[in-house]
Amino acid sequence: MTLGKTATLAFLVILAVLLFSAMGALPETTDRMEAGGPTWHILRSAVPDTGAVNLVTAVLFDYRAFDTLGEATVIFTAVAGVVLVFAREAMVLSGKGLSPLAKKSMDILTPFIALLGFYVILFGHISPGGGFQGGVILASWAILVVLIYGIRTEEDVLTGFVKMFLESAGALLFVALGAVALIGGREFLSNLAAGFSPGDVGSVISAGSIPLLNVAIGLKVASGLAMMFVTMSKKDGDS
Amino acid sequence: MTHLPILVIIVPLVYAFLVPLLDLVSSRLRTSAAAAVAVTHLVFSIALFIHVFQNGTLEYQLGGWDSEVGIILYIDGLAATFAVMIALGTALVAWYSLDFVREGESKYFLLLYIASAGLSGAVLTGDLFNLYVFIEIIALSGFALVAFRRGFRALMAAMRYMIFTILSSMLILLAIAFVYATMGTLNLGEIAASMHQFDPTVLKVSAGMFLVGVALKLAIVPLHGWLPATYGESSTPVGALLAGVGHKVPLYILIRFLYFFEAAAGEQRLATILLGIGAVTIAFGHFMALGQPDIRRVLGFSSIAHTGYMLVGLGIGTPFALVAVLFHAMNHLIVKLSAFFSVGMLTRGDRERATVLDLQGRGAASPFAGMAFLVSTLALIGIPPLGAFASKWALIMAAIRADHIGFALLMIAGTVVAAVYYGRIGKTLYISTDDLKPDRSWTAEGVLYGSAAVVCAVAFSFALFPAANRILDELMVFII
Amino acid sequence: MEGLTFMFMGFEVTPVVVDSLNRIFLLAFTLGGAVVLAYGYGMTRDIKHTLISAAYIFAAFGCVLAGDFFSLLVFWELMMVTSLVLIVYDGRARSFEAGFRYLLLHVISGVSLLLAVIIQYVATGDMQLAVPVAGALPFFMVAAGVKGAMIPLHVWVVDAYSSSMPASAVVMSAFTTKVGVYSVARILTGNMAIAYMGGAMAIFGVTMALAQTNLRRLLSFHIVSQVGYMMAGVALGSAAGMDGGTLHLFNNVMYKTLLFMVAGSVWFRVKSENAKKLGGLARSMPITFACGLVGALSISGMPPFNGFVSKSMLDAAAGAYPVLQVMLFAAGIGTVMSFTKFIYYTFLHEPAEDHSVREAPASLWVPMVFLAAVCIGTGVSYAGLASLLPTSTVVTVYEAGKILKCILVVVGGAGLFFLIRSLIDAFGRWAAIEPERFISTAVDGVVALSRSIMERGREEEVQVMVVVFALIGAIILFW
Amino acid sequence: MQAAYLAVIYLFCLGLYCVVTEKNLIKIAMGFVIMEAGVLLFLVCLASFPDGVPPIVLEGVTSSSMVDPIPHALSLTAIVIGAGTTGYMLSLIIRLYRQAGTVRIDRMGRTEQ
Repeated sequence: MTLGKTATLAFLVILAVLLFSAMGALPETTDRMEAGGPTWHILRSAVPDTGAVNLVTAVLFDYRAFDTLGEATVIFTAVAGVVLVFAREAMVLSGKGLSPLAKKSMDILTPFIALLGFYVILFGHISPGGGFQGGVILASWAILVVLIYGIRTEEDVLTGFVKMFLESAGALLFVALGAVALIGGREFLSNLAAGFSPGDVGSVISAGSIPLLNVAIGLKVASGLAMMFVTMSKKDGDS
Repeated sequence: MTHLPILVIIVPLVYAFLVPLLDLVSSRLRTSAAAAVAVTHLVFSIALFIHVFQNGTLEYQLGGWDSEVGIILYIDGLAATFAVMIALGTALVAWYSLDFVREGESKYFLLLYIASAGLSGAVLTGDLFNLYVFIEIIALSGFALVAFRRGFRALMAAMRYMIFTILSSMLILLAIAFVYATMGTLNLGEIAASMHQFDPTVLKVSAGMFLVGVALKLAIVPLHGWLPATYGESSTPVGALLAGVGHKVPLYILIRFLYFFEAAAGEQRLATILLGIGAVTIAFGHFMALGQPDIRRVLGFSSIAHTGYMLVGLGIGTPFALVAVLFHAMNHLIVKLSAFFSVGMLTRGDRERATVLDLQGRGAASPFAGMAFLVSTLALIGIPPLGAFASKWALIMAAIRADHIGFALLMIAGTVVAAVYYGRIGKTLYISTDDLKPDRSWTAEGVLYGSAAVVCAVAFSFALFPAANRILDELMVFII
Repeated sequence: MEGLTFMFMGFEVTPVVVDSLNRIFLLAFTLGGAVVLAYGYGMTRDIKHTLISAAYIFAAFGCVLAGDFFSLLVFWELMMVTSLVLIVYDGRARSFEAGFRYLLLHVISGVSLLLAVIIQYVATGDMQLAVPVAGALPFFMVAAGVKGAMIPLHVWVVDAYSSSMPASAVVMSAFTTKVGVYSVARILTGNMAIAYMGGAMAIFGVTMALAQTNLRRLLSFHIVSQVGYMMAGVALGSAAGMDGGTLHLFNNVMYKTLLFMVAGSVWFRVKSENAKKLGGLARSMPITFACGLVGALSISGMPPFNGFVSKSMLDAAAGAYPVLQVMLFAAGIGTVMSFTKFIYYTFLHEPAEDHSVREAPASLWVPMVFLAAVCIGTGVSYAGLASLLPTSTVVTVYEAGKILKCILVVVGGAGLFFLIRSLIDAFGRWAAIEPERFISTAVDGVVALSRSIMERGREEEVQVMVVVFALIGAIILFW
Repeated sequence: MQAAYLAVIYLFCLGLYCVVTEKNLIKIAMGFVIMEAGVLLFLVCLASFPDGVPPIVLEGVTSSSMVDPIPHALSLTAIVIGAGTTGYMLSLIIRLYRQAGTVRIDRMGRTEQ
């Protein structure tokens, strides 16, 4: 153990003590929630405000939808960055994939994974789940396909237009849904106020634009994570 | 008119999202759209500035939710000023890049405009967590841009930049969590209004983490470790973007959160802290710039030193000092851009490394780029009639008015050291070497957009001098 | 003060003011400027060089015309930049080395003036050219000291004027130091420390000049010496001192420019400036020789040349300060000795090498002859010029005692030179150090130190570890 | 709740220690992920209280018994941001590894010279 490590450790102990004392001095969660502020408001009037039963989804896709747009941007940027870093590298041409047994199992699993993914995305506003979670499930499906069938499959599928669609479609859909409100003279990303139908609260078709935004984010997250994985499994073309 | 704030953010963002689509159509369309978007972004920012200037502070409620539940964009004088600076800087960088980017490098503009949207968003937002999201957008596009096109060393630099920046983001996120745990809200205005709710321990710990997070991004000594490699190894327009424009956002955050640090430390002690680290930063930045072999690294360390000037200005704390800091930030933005651009032209469109010795005699071979570089360095030293002279003047005046003669001396001593290292570079650039004939294969003048951007930046740095008085006066009314 | 006034940066700026003090400067600069531009173009045939020279002269005019501190500062910096371009114009490594040191010293001068002006402004609330407040005084002294070549800030004079191309040296010799004198006359007058500094400069300059063999180094040290005379005069603050100092400045611009032109013409034909290698040029370059002789006699204070008039006035002004008077007198003898050396080695001495050269071309000798005529004319009839001096005192200098004293000094000085020639040569070998090299060495040392720290600081883990320490540090700072 | 805070601090400091002292880039990336996990756990702790129920409006659930939905939303956003950043970082590491033949940053520095 070097001097630097020892010193770091000592300082981290001090930091831990400081953090702990600060955390001990925080107000109780219930006190904070009762004191008013956004939480108080959301817990009481989110359903009439947004039409979403799942309040986390209401916050993510309505009250704080702008954060969500930002984070779709982060995924978009990360994909672009990864593609850029691997720009000079070529696909592996010899990826043969796993055994036929695994491929067969995958064939059977595919509809179930996809179904689960789409369910989690589409029911995000009335039950636990949403665009992120469902998107990740769909991405895991894509990754499984690449692992089991070999990367060559993906290369066959990922032609120019599909690639572009996967990169941009989700984010563009999100912005477009937000911009609908601008046409009606409302603020960007307005939901019910911009004329989206609240529908029948608690059913699948409800909560205005929230399910659509969920789809956009699901598309973005699924394609983004899958793209990153595929791109990273490319191999150095030079050697 | 009412949607201006969101348009400033959304316009470059939508362009970035559209780049893959435009790429399928034609690269020419992509490039001309890039120019159009840069101009639109700038026009919207200026319109927003004028609107705020005439009608006062503006709030934009995203999704129609007011500041109590939703995210708002909050644009006061400070934010509008920074928004214009950022739009202007990114527009110049985009302009310079139009013929820097080659065929098939569409990702460059994509990342540049995401950075542009992130930078604008970070200064316009009125929500703490939204600010974090934009900081991450800036950071991620920055990593990708640093690694753009250049080789192994650039990847190393991007890696190092990444380690420091993610550390800073983590600290800021933890501090934000503390703020939310105390306040129950993320709206900046409401946080500022109810600072008394903070338990002193929580306040000090979270302010400490927040300050270190911002200091990492500002590259304040001793947290500057990422900066020289990042500026030195990245492509020229990327270096310009990071040094000139990217540098302004953490500065904005620091100014915006001064009240927060003041509540944590007390007015007197905060001034001492800022003055102390400012002085160390000035001295260290100028001293280290002396020994750098690479011009872009020299410019990077000079950025550190200029950050020190701004910190000292904030530490002095008078309204005039704050205005001087803002004015200096404007000048620094323009001058850094023109300096980086001209270095890019001296290295023949970024094809070569920019060590001083590699560029021996290059000033005479590319007279245009050489002149632009000399003017930029004169501005960095602070020679009239360049805008940076006026802002240096204002900063020193602020120091002397507040009886901080020591800091005034430090600033002018820094100027002398800057003259030494820029003088050494200028000497090497222009010293006549027999084997160097004027270069006709790639003359700086051959690059149309790049040189136009340099001319524009240099013209700005001249124009800021006669406008200095007006700007200082207006800012005084506008911001304070 | 009257002049063009407008508001800038929140205060009144008056860039153009003409009053009793600066009119003699303006006259000297106009005459000198016209002549050096003609000569410089004649020598280089390079319009770019002439334009930069013109910009430089414009900046010098700006400094002298400035009606407030801010304009003074702006033109001060502008003059620094333009003269720097003139120094490095030929692109040789040697010029760049000299230019770099020039930049360093003059940036110090510029920022000192900046700081001084701001302190003055904050203390008094306006930008009027006035006696500095106590806090600003040292910075004004440094600023004027660099421009005015006070010891030990004089190194740039010798360095820059002997290293740059001759045409640039001719252009610059007339202006930069004179602006330093002007700033002393305008704001630091009545300061005895500067007056004695002037006396010291006068002696030091001639002593060092005596040791030089390079013509332009010799002449450059004489600039230090002559500026010392002027400083002594204007810093005394009395009417006689002010008049004597400014008149000496006018005369000096004439004959010192003339002498630089002579050296430049010699270089133009022979391509050498080493006094030991020249010689015998009186025969082949008679006009240049005649002009050189006029210049030498003027600077030595021989009646009826113009140097005699101003030196006599300065001598009278220093009458109340015997130490200063003796200093100036001693410097006078040294001047004669070193110019005997200049004329003797260049024109009269048996040539060490064979120089079969022609007379300098007309574009060079016409300006020289013109200046020589001015030197004699203003020496014989100085009354008109004296009426332009700050206090317009017309003193009689053509008195038998004064004339005799000056002639004795000239003859005695010349005799003394031949008497102790071998001693001077020995001194020359000993004093051949070039102090400007120390500046370069010091700068290189600091740069090397910075570089070594940079190379040690490459370890990533140390840099990241700092974050943790800074974190604790920041929290503790807030506590 | 205090125990959960201890876990937060442990994760955060462990990650920070890892980032600061490790020279293996993969481990540095892991350090960041651990740090982030700490912060996310903190956010979730801030939302919850004893006997809180998920913030989904159903029959028979009062609003006062629901946990705070905002930190959940924040942590979801932070997770995705973290995923993007980590993904990019790993891709950089892969590139560096292919060029330098090592993932240790101190040895790469030597290749750089």
